[in-house]
Amino acid sequence: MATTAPAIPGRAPDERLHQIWETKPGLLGILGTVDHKEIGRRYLVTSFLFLIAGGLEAVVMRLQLTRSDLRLLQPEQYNQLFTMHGVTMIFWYAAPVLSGFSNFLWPLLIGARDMAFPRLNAYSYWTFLLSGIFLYSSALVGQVPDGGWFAYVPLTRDAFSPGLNMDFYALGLVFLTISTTAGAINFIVTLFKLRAPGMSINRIPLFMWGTLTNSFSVLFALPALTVACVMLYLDRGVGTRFFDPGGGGHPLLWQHLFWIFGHPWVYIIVLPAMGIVSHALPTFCRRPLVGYTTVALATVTTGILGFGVWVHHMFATGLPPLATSFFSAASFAITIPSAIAVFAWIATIWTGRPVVRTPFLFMVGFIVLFVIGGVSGVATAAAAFDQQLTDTYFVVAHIHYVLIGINLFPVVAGIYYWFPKITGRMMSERLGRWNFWTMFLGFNLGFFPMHIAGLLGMPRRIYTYPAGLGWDTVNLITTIGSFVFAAGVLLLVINVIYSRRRGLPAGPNPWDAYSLEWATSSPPPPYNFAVIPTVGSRHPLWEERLDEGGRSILSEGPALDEKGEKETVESSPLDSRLTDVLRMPEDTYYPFLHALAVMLTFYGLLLRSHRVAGVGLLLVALLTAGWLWPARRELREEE
Amino acid sequence: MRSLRAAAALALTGCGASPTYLRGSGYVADRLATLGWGLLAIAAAVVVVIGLLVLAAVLRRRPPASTDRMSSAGGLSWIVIGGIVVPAVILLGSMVYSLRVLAATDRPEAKPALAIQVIGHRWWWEVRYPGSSPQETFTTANEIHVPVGLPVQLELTAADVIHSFWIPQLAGKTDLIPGQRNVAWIEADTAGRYWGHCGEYCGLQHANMMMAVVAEAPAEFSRWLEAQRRPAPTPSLPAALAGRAVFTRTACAMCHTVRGTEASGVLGPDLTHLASRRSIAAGALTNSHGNLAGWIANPQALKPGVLMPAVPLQPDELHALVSYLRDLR
Amino acid sequence: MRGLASRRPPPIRWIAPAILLALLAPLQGCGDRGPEPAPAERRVSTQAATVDESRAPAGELVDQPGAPSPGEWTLPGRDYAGTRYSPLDQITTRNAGDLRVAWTFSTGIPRGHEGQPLVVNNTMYLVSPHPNIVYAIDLRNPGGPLKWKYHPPTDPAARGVACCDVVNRGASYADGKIVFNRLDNVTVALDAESGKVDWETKLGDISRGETMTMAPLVVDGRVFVGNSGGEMGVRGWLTALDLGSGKVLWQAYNSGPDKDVLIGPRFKPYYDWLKGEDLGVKSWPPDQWKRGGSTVWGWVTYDPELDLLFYGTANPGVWNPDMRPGDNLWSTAVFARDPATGEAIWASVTTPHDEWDYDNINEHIPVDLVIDGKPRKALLQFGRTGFVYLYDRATGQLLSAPMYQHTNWATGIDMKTARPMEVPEKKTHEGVNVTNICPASTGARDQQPAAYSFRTRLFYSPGTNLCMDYKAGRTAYIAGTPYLGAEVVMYAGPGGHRGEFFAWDPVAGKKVWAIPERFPVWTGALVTAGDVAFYGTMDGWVKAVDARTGAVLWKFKAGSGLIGNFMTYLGPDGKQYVAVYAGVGGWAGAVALGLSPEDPTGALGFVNAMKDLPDYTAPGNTLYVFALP
Amino acid sequence: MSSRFPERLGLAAAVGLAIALAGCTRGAQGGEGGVPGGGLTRGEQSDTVPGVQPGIVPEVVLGHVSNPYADDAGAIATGRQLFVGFNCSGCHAAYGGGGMGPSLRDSLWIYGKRDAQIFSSIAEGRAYGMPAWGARLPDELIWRLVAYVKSLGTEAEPEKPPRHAADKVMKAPKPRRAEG
Repeated sequence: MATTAPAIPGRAPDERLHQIWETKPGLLGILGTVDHKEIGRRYLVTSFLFLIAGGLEAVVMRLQLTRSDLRLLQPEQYNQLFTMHGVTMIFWYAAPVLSGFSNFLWPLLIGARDMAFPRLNAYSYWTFLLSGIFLYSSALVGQVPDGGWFAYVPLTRDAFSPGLNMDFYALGLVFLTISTTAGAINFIVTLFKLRAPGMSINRIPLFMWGTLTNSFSVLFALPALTVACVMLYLDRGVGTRFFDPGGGGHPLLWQHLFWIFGHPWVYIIVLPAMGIVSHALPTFCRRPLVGYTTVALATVTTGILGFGVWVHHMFATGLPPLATSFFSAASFAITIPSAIAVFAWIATIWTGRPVVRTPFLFMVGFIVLFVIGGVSGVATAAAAFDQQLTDTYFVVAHIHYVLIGINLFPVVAGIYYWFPKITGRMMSERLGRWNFWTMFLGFNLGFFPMHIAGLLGMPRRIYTYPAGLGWDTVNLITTIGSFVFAAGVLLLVINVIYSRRRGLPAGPNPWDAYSLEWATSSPPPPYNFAVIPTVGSRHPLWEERLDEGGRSILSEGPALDEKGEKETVESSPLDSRLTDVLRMPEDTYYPFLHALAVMLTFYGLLLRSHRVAGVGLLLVALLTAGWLWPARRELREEE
Repeated sequence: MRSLRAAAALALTGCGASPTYLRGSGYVADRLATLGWGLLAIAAAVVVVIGLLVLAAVLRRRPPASTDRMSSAGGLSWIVIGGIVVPAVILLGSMVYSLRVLAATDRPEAKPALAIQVIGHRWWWEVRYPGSSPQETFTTANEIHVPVGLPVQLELTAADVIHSFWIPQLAGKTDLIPGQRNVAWIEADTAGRYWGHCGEYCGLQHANMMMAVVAEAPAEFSRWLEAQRRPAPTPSLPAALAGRAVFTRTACAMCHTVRGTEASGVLGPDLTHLASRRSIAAGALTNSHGNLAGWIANPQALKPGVLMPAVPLQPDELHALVSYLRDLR
Repeated sequence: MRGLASRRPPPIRWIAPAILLALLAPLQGCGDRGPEPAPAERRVSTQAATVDESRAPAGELVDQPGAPSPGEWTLPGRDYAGTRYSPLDQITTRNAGDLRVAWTFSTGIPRGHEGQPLVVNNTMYLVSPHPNIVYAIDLRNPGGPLKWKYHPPTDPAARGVACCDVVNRGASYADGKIVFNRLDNVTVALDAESGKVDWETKLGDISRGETMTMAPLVVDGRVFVGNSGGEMGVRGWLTALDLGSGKVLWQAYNSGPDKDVLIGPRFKPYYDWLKGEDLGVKSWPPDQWKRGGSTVWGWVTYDPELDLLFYGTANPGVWNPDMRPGDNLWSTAVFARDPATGEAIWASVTTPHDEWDYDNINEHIPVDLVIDGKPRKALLQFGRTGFVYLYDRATGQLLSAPMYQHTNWATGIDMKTARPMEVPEKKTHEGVNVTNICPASTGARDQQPAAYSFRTRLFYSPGTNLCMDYKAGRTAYIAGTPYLGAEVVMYAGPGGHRGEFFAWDPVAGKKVWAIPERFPVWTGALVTAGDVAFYGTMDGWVKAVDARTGAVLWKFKAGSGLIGNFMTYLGPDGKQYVAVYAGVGGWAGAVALGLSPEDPTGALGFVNAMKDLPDYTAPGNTLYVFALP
Repeated sequence: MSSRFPERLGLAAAVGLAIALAGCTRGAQGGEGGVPGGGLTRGEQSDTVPGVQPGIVPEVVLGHVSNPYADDAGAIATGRQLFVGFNCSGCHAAYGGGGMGPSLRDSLWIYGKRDAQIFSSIAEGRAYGMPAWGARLPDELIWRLVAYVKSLGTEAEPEKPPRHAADKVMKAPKPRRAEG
C-alpha cells in the first residue's frame, strides 16, 4: 500500500469500514447497490415469489384434475398453466433461490468482503427479475406460453403455436440465461481468487463445492439452450427451417439440443441444495461430515456425468437400440455418486449426536425423498421399462420427488438455518415443526399416488380424463395432498414474516456451528469481517474441540480500511496464499440500466420491431461502454 | 355428458380395469411388466432399508458425551459399502437384465404377419392397411384390428406435430415424428380390445386423442379386412340416401373421404366404414345416434379447440346425415 | 449449377458429364450480329460427323405421307409423321441473312400463343388462344380485309381450369374443313371457304377440370383429339370423330378396365410386365384410376404403311406419389392404335409410378433408319425424362434410350424391361423435400415439337435445362379444382443456360451441335430443303441456323417472347414465306402474365426459374411472316 | 432484512403474478361454437354435378361486415392449413403467388380487397373459374381463409415462402466470339 491516505479522523476502525462499505441511501442504494448480502436477500425473496406463483398454478391444475370430466378450465388455459408451472418452477425458482443463498453466503464463508464482480452480481439479479417480468407480461396480452416446459417442435413452431406465446418462452429463456451465466462466472472467480488466506482448496465448505459444480455445468450447458431457443425464434418468425423436415431440418434436433442442456440443468438445481445439507448437517450432528473428500468428488462426478445421459429423455423417439442401451447404462451409472452422498449423510447422523431442530428435520426428510426420487429415477433409466413409463404420471411423480425433495426441502432447511444470520432473529421452532410435518406429509400424500396413477396408464399433461379408467381415486388423493403441501408452504411464509419482527434475537452463532459465516455478527455488518481472518482448518470455529490440529486467526489480520475505499484480499487459487489487495467498485446504476436496455431489446425482438430492438441494442452498447469506462480515480492513479 | 364419456371409456377398454402396463397381454408388454415389477421391488426394498437406517440413525440412544470433544473418526465404511459396493451390484444387475429385455423386445422373432402404416394427426390416428397389390389398400381411423398371436409391424410417422403410439397392455411407446419413419411392432397374446392414448403432448386436444387395438382370431380378422376393402354400400333407407346427398354437398366432403362417393377430403378421418367402429371422435364418444348428432352439431362443446368446424345444418338434414353415417357398415 | 456455395459438392458420379458439357457450352453459342451473313464459324460437334452433301439433292420431293403440296401446310406437323420438314428451298443458307418481315397480323388476345397457322388454297388460318377466335386471311392481299372470322361462344369459366395458360396448339385442314378444339372441350369443324360451322361435338366437362388444347390430327376422314387436365384429376382419353358428321367413332381411355382402354386380343406389348388383365385398374389404389390423369394434350402422329396411330399419355393425376402406390398404368405411356377401331396394338411406359410429373405427351416421329446395319421402322421421341426413346414402331421394342440433357433422377433405361433405373435419393415422398432433381417437371423438353430433315438425316429440337426441388404433400380431390399435392421450385440446371436448340443424330444417338440459350427454348422447330432450321427464344429472338453446322444465319427481335411453332409456305406470288406467332405465355411464360416472383412455387415452380423473364418481354399477340426481299 | 426494499420488490412481482393468473386467454385456437358477424346471405348453389360448379353466381348482398378473426394469429395459422387442405394452393400456388389463379400477394385486387369482398370472392366464386365454396364451407372457415389471405406478404404471415438462392443464371449465352 504505497500511499496512505489520511485515516478518517476520530472514527474507530469499525465505523470507518462501516462508512466505506455501507450501501448508499436513497434511490442509488435501492437500484445501484452492489452489496452481495442485499442482492442475496433480493434473490431469495423474488425466487420465493416465483415459487408461490408456480404453486398457485399447480393448485389450480390440481382442482381441474380432482375428478374425471371436470370443466373448470378450458384446454388452452390448462396448457398455459402447466407450461407456466413447469417453466416458473424449474427456471425462475429452482436455480435463482440457490443463487440467493450463494450470493449471501460465499463472501462470509471464505472471509471476503464481497463477490469478485459486485456489479456483475447486481446485474445478474436485475436480469433475473426483469426476465421474470418479461415472461409473466405474456399474461397481460393473454398469450401465455402453452407448449410445455420442454416445448417440443413442431408443436411450438409458428404453424401450430401461432401468436406470441412461444416467442415469450424462447426470448424469456435467452434473457434468463444472461443472468445465470453472469452468476456462474462470478461464483467461479470468487471461489478461486477471493478466499481468505489459509483456506486451501480442501478446506472450502461443501456447499461451495456444490455451487462450483453448478456454475461450471451452467457454463457448458446453457449455450445449448440459447442456441435452441434462438433457432426456434428464427424458425417461428424469420422463415428459417432448422426444425422443419420439409426444409432440410429435423424435429429431433430440438430435443437433442434441449436435453443436452436439460439434464445438466436438473443437476445444476440440485447439487447446491445437496451442498447446503452437507454444510449444515454436521452442525446438528455435532461432528464433521463423514468423507469430505469423497462427497466433494462425488458432487463433481455427478456434474460431469450429467452431460452424458441426456438421451434417457428420448427413449421413445425411435433411436436405434445400441444408442439407447449406451445412455441407459450411463443413466444407471450416475446413481452411484448420489448414493455416496446419501450414505455420507447417514453415516454423519449415525456417528454423530443429532440435535433435532427444524433444519435437521427438513434434512432428514430430504434424505428420504432423495432416495425415493432416486430409485424411481433408476426405474426410468431402464430403457425398456421407460418406454412404458415415459410421459405418464410416474415421471411426473419422479420429477416432483427429485425437485421438491432435493431442492425445496434443503432450501427450507437453509432458510431455517441461516435466517438468524440474515436477520439476526431466530425462526419459531414450534411453527417450524408444524411447517415440516405439514410439508412432508402433504408432499407424500400428494405426490406418491402419482406413481400409482402413472402405473395405471395415466398420461401426463392431459387437461381431463374420462371416468371408468380407475384414475379418479388417485387423482382425488393427489389433489388433497397438494393442498396440504400448499398449507405447509404457507406456514413457512408465516414463520418468516412473524420471525422477522418477533423472532428471538440470535447471537453471531446460535447453532454453535463451525464455519466462518458464524464468526461475524448477525446480521453481518456491510464489511462482513472487521479483519480478514486467516483460516487453519475446515472447521475454524470447532478447532479447539476437534483434534484435527490447525489454528485459525479470526481477530487479527489486514483491516484494509486505510484508503477509505472498498478493498478485499486476493489469494492464489489452490492453497490461497495472499497475493494482492483488490479495489472493489462502488454502488452504480449501470447494472440496473443495462438490464433495462436488454429488456427493451427483447421486447423489440418479441414484437419483431427492428426500431425498438435497434434502440435497445444501441443503449446496451452505450451502457456497456459506460459501465467499463475507467473511473477518474484509476486514471489519476496511472499518470 | 359424464355418463357418455364413461361409456366411451368402457367401450374403449372393454373392461372396467385401468389400462395398467403392469399386467401385459402382449409379447412385449409381458416382458416389460416383469422387468417393471422387478425394478419397483428393488426400489421399494432400497427405500425401506435406507428409511429404516435413517430412522435408526436419528433415534438410536448414544452413551452420554463425556466432554464436548468432537471426534471426526468413523463412518467411511458406510460410504464404501452403502454408497459404492451395494448400489454398484444392484445397478449392474438391473442394468444387464433391462438391456437384455430391451434387446429381446426390439424385433419380433417371426416375420410380421402384416405391416400397418399409422399417421398421427392433430388429435386422431389415420391407419393405412397396404394390401398385397395396390388395389387392396384401404384407410381407416382410430381403431386398429390385428390378428391375435401374430406380430404386426407398425410404420409410424406424423402429419403435423410429434405424437406417440402407445397401447399400454401390448407394448411401450414409439413416437410419430414428422419427416421420420419409425418402425415398431405389437403382438397380442389374447383376443380383446386394448385401450391406447397419444403419449406425447400434442396441443389442445392431446387429452382426447385415444385409440383402440382390437385383437381377434385370424379368421375374424380376414373377414374384417374383406369388409373394410369394399367401398361404402349404397344406402338402403331413404333417409340415409338423403343423408348422403347432404354429406357430399356440404362441408363434410371437403374434409372426409367415403370411398365409393365423390367425397375424398383428406383433412379428417376416412369414414367409409364409420359404423363398424365402436367409438367416434378418437375414442371420446361411443358410436351412437345421439352422440353422432351431438358431435356434428357442435364439436367444440366436446373437444374445445378441435379443428372440426360446426356445420350449420337444419334438424332434418342433421338427422338424415346421421342415419347415413350409421349406415356406413 | 444452382448456387454452389449453398450446395454440397456435386457427387462424383456426374462430374465427368458436367465437365464435358462445360467444355461443349463455350464452343457453341449463337453468335452473329444481325442480318449480314455470318462468317464461317467453326462447327463443333462431339465427333467429326461429316454429313455428306450428296445424299439428298435440294428440292427433290421426299415421300411425306399426309403432306399437302410443297407450298401448303394442312396438318400441325405438316405430315402424318409430324416431321415439320418443308421441301421449299428458296431460302437457303446463303440468302437466309436477307430475310425481313413481310407482314404481321394481331390476334387480339395477349396470352400464350402455341401452335402454328395453316395455309391452303392461298388462305392462312389462325386459331387464337381462348376464346379461340379463328381467322382466315386471304394471302393474295394480306393487307386487305379478312376472308372470314369465327368467334366461338366459349365458356369463360374454362380459363379457371386450364392448368398452363389458355393456349391452343393449332388446327388441321381436310376435305375443305378446318378442325380445331375449343378450350371448353368442343371440337369444331368449319367450312374452309365460308367459315360456317359444319359440326361441333362436346367431349368434356369443365366442371370436372377437363379442357382441350391439343391440335387434332385428321387421317382418312377421321379426326383424332385428346383432352387435357392431368393436374385436375381428370381421366384422359383419345377420341376419334367422323370428319363428315363429327359423330364419335370410338373413345379409348388411358386408365381403367381393358374394355375402356380398348385393349383386346390384338394388343401385343413387347414387355411382359405390360401384359395382364385390367392392368389399368390393378396398378392403382381402389378408384384412383378414375382420377388417373394420363390425358392426351400433346401430339398424335400416324404411319400409313403400318396403319398405326402413335401418341403419348400424361402424368398419372395427383403429383403426390404416396397417394397412388402401384405402376399407375397407362400414365406416361406411348400407345400404338388401329385408327379404324381404336384397338391398342402395342404400348410402352416411360416412368411407371411417375414421381416427377414427366408427362410423356411429346410427339413420337415415325422415321425409317438404318440401325446396326439393318433398316428399321423406328419411332423417335425426345422424352421429358431426359432420354431420347427410339422404338421399333411395329413391335414397340425399345431399341435405344440415350440421355440428351443433364439427368440425375435415373441412371438409364433397363433395355430388358424398358423400365427406368431410378436413383433412390431422387424418389419423391410425402412431407420430404427432395432437392436438385434434374430435369425439372417441365422435362428436358416439353410439348414444343422437333423437326426432322430427310436431307441431313438429323433431328432439330428445342430443349430446356432446368432442375427442381419437389416436396409432395397430402391433398383432397375436389372436382373442378387442381389435384396436385406437391410444392415444386425450379431453377436453372448445370451450366446456367436454361434452354438449348440442338441437332441430334438418331443413328449415332448423339448431339451434333447445340446452341445454349438464356431461356428455355419453347418454340417448335422447322427445317426446310434449303437446309435452314428455324427456332425462336422466349425473350423474342427469331433465329435461322444452318441445319448442317448450327451457325446462326439470321436473327430478328420480335415484339414478344416466342412459344409458337414455325411453318413455311409458298405465297400466291411464288415466294417462300416463314410464319410464327409471337405471344409469350404457356407454362414457361406464366410469370410474365402477372404472377408474384417472391413465391417461388408459383405456376408449379416455374416462376422461380423465370423470375427475370419480365425484364425481357411482355405479353403479345402478333403473327410475324418473313420473306426474302 | 435490514433494508425495506424487499417488501416493495415483492409487491411488484406479486402484482405481475396476480395478473398472470387472471390473464385473459383470448383467441383460443379452436374458437367458440357460433361465429360473430356471420349474418350473410348466400346465392343459390347449383347442384347439377356433385362437383364444385365454377362460374358466376348472383352477387351476395353484403353489409359492411368485417372479419371476426381479423388479427387472430390462431385463425390465420388454421387458415394456412385450410388454404393447403382445400386445394386453394393448386390454383394460387403454395404461398399465394399465383398460377392458374391470380396472385394473392400483389397489390392488384380484381374484385376488391375489403374483408367482405374477399369473403364474397370465396363464397360466391368469380367469373374466370374461381369456384363457389359458399355451400361447401361454413362461414367460420371462410373467414379464416380471408384472414390468411390478408396476412400474405405481411409480418403476420405464418410459414413465409422459402427464399431461393439467386441461381447462377446465364446472363448471356456464351458466344463463340465476343458479341456486340
